[in-house]
Amino acid sequence: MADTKRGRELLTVPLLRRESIGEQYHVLTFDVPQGVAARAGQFTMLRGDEWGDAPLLPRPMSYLTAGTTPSVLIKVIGEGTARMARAAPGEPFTLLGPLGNTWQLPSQGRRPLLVAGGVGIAPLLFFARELTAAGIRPIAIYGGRTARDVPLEDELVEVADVHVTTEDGSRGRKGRVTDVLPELASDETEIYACGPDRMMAAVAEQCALRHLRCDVSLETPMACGYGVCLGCPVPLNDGSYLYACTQGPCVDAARIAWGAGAHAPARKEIRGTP
Amino acid sequence: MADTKRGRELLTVPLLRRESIGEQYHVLTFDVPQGVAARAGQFTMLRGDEWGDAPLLPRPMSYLTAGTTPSVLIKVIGEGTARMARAAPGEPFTLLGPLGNTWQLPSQGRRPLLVAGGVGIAPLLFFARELTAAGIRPIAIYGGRTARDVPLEDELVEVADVHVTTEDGSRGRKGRVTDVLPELASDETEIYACGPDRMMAAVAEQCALRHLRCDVSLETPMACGYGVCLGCPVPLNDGSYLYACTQGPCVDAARIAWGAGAHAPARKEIRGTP
Amino acid sequence: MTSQAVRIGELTLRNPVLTASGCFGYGLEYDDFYDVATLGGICTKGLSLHPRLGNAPERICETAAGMLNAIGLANVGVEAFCTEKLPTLRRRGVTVVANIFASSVEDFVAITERLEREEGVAAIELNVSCPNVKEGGIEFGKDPRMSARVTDAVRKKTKLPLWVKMSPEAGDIAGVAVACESAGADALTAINTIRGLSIDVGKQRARLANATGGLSGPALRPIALRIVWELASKVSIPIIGIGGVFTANDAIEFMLAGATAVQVGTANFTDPRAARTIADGIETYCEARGLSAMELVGRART
Amino acid sequence: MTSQAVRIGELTLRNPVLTASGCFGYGLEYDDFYDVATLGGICTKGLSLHPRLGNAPERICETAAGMLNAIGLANVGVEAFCTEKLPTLRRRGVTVVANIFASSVEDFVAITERLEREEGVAAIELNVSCPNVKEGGIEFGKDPRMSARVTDAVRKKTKLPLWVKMSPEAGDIAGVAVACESAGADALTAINTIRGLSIDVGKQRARLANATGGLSGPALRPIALRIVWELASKVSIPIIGIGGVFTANDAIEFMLAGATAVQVGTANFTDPRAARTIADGIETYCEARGLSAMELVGRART
Ligand SMILES: Cc1cc2nc3c(=O)[nH]c(=O)nc-3n(C[C@H](O)[C@H](O)[C@H](O)COP(=O)(O)OP(=O)(O)OC[C@H]3O[C@@H](n4cnc5c(N)ncnc54)[C@H](O)[C@@H]3O)c2cc1C
Ligand SMILES: Cc1cc2nc3c(=O)[nH]c(=O)nc-3n(C[C@H](O)[C@H](O)[C@H](O)COP(=O)(O)OP(=O)(O)OC[C@H]3O[C@@H](n4cnc5c(N)ncnc54)[C@H](O)[C@@H]3O)c2cc1C
Ligand SMILES: Cc1cc2nc3c(=O)[nH]c(=O)nc-3n(C[C@H](O)[C@H](O)[C@H](O)COP(=O)(O)O)c2cc1C
Ligand SMILES: Cc1cc2nc3c(=O)[nH]c(=O)nc-3n(C[C@H](O)[C@H](O)[C@H](O)COP(=O)(O)O)c2cc1C
Ligand code: FES
Ligand code: FES
Repeated sequence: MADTKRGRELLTVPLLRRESIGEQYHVLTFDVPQGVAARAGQFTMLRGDEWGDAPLLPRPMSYLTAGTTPSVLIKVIGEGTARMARAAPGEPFTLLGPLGNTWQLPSQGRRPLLVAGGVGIAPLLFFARELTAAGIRPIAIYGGRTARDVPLEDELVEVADVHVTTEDGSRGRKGRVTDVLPELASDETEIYACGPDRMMAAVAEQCALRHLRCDVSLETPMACGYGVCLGCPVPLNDGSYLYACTQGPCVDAARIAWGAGAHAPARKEIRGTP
Repeated sequence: MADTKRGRELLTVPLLRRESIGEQYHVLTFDVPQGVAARAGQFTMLRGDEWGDAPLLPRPMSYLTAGTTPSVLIKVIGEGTARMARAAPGEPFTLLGPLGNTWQLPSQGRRPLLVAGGVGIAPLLFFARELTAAGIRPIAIYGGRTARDVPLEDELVEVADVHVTTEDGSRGRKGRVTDVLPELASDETEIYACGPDRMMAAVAEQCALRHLRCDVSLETPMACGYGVCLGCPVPLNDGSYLYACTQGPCVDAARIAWGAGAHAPARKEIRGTP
Repeated sequence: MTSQAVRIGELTLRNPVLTASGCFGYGLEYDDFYDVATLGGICTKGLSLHPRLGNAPERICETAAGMLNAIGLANVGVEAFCTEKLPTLRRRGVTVVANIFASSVEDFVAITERLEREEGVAAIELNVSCPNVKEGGIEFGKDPRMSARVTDAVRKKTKLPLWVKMSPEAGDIAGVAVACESAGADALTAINTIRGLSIDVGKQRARLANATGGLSGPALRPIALRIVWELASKVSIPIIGIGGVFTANDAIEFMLAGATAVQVGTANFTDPRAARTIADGIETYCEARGLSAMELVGRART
Repeated sequence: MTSQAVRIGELTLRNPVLTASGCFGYGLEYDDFYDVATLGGICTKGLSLHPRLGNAPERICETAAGMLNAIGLANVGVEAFCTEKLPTLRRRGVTVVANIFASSVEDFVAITERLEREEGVAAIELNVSCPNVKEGGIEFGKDPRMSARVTDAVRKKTKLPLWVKMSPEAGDIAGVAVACESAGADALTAINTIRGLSIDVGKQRARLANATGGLSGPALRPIALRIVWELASKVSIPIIGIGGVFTANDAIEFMLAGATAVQVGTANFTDPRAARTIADGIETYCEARGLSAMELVGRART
């Protein structure tokens, strides 16, 4: 996938606004006069300048929009995202980016079919906007546990033909994205998925069976986000690893050893201080 | 000095308001419906609930006022006070207090002479208000480096006959509190001092020479503030220590071994983990 | 209602939460906060044969997610503890673990004999992180042989449960642990502080009068957890985890790693109620999973 | 304009700031941020005789003011480093310190011999925090004898400045340091990470696939400072301080404690420009006091 390492910048900028979507989801928009040349699929390492010594590491977040008011959609998980969810306009953040690769454009004549789970919508909504602008309106399956877990659905509808699923049926069709996928996936489509690992694995499996190309955007823990810590390996079928921050996060699902992921039985190599 | 250990409480309450007095000084007022029964000289261990793992320890702060809207006056020194200086109304803080002893009332017929340096004004302004309420209007010498370093002077003037000194002469008389003290100190006065260690030592020395009683409020690093860590020793003339958090912070200056204070040549006792 | 009681050898504790030595005074400062008798137990400030004044200030300073202390083992001495502190604790039904230290085997024994004469001491915890003056100041706790000798000597003098507190600075902690186990220790507490240093770049000198001091707090937790994890596979006696336990989840981490109980130290400084809150949190965690406290022990090891 | 140059034995560095091994890749990822040649130097990711894939995920997790890593020493191998990475670094005039590790003395020597054939290696840093497979897996760095043997063997094969990286887990770090000094080390770097553990209480298992991992970051700083402080009185060769250096003041603390230079590791993850910013900050501090960088060394000790 197009490697766009060039032009990474480290910017300390004020939070412009924070829009809450329920308690768990927030859109953070930053003020970057010179602009950020990010494209769909890429991410930023985001950290609050007022965090002090803890939380220590920046948090990887996909760009929801780029330009002079880049934004991210965050879901509250732990301490880092909790602080983002409390941030007030004017609070300084440092953004390192754009990092990682971008979604690869669909092959000639293939229609993109986006499959998003919860906060996985961020890089796919950005992608849908790029595609629509390029005259390719994608199909999208957007799933969550409840109606509360499908933020930005309205924005997605503007740029894609959307099918929503919720596990409790409180919104859209009752069920999972993988219940709808078979009806929409065809040889005329190429699949792009982002969401919980289990969802992406299931989508990848369905696509493999039907020999459909499927790209996924991976979430692995990251310390640096730009290729120096080697903390973000993704096990591949050939027994090697790719590094999600520089060789991803967008990866052809067929290359990934889905089982071997997080907590495969550790290969204990030389122990002691790595 | 009156020990008022009883009735210490651990309260988690929202910041009601923060008034900035220049960049360095801020008055933080909290909302405590049930009230805090603190008296002048006592302090609270104050910590922001949103601080996380760092800064770790609560910060000792003298009460400026008590009751249902207790307040403190903070001077920005490092990370902890910097966070207090950024705090927004509604932000939760935990206050442990009231801690420590109170100023001892002057002996019959003696007029209290308060000597404050910079942020040392807090426990003394509180005391001046108590005294005036009790019909004893104190004299006060209030010094700072510049006009910016004598916050709350106006409030002090309401409850004391105030003599201001600044080292650069930008406010009141040019010089130090100890330049004025000799003119005001007499056998009819009892001295109460709070400010930088060096100032208190100088005041204590002047008082000792004239055999005047002088109480000081000490600033020592504290971990617990309530007597269990033994981190706050004050070297006394008899070679022993008193613990500032429980046996202080208000102490008869004559008992203190001023030289031996912070960083007296360490008595290396059993080394290793203390 | 799952059981929160845990067994440390012969001794059964109400729940797995104790307070750590030096971070809880003598357990008498908490009337305003909660009933200390509801804890699994408390470890006293380290007791020596004779009272000690401790080091000159500064004795403490803060570091990243931690603090350094060089208190210098200030304490009232074992005699004053027995006559002035213990009676109250006994009356209140507090489970008291007497933490003791000395710089000679003889003194360890002498302190033990004094405690033996008292009712209401639930266990003795040996702080062996002190240099042995007789042997040129080599730290007892860094050397398996010397740790075993202290343990053995004290063991011979008391039937009380005997806990030995591990120094994380030993090169061969497992060796020390095994040596103490064979010498008759009923449990190991891990860990004591690791010595650190902090310098004031303005004043260009060490912040502490003693220069170095023991590091405690959350910063220490991962190291303490790793040591508990390693010791749990080396000894069969119970391990009590210490090091940066600030929340119930921190305590649960230690238990899942192999600790039968935990001690709460520095957290008492940021919140006098910490130990009580942590005990409640562990119970809630157990309730939600239908597990007893004992069933948490070592659960992450398999 | 006070001088920022520092001397590490024969080697003179532009300024006292290097980047730490494993936290800076091979120094080729920074074009977007600054000119790496302006640093005192860079330490490469640990190089082994043959390429290594490293451990399975998760390899990293965050802890209080720190992080754990069990990368498993993934690296391209010394051959690929010499042919694919070093030429670019050489062309750019970067001061390159090759950090190497092995599990046998023979391999340490073989890697050294390969590096000897190249131009543009300023020094070799021995990471002895690995078990010696030949001797039943006892860590080289924990044992004075074995550390000395590796140092001596490598010393005989190269005229390049030789740095030995101290393991904080050695029981007798001073002993290891002195042994390495007499075996011909030109400098000591202190410290490597201390192994820690973190457990996910939801999943009830260790966060890292390898269970334990090395603790780095601000949490480690006080311990690293204390070790530098202690070693400075034990050896006469220069010491390079490492451990939680995030700001210029952190670096200055190490120098005041006795370090002649510092290495910046984890800080590169929160800020790719960290090392550059720290170097500037030290200069500002020196300017304000009219001191050269060398004059900071050990200044807090007197
Ligand atoms: C390329 C990429 C893009 C991402 N895009 C988004 C996004 O657009 N919106 C969003 O809400 N989240 C996104 N995530 C996940 C997000 O990074 C984590 O939810 C976040 O780091 C959690 O931090 P925390 O402190 O709240 O949680 P904690 O659990 O307290 O974090 C502890 C440590 O684990 C790491 N961590 C925890 N969960 C994850 C995770 N799922 N992925 C990676 N690291 C994790 C944290 O970074 C931190 O270092 C993305 C992750 C990656 C790798
Ligand atoms: C009884 C008492 C009453 C006090 N009352 C006030 C007050 O009313 N207003 C006010 O502004 N300050 C007061 N102080 C001083 C105040 O506690 C410190 O300025 C504050 O702790 C600095 O914290 P920091 O994180 O900003 O500084 P840092 O230097 O980052 O703090 C690092 C560590 O050192 C400790 N420390 C640093 N300076 C002092 C100091 N002067 N005294 C005690 N501990 C210190 C901190 O508590 C912290 O643990 C009082 C201190 C004591 C002991
Ligand atoms: C101020 C202070 C004093 C201490 N005094 C003792 C002591 O007297 N005896 C002892 O065995 N441990 C002592 N310790 C170590 C603690 O008991 C505990 O092992 C260590 O602090 C780690 O736990 P924590 O991170 O929860 O504080 C002390 C710790 C602190 C912070
Ligand atoms: C992700 C990571 C990888 C590391 N890899 C190595 C290595 O290959 N060789 C080595 O000697 N040290 C390695 N280290 C240790 C660092 O060089 C340094 O000694 C340690 O992290 C402490 O410094 P810091 O707190 O500034 O990170 C690594 C550290 C980290 C965080
Ligand atoms: S996150 Fe550091 S290499 Fe990928
Ligand atoms: S601050 Fe803990 S005893 Fe005084």
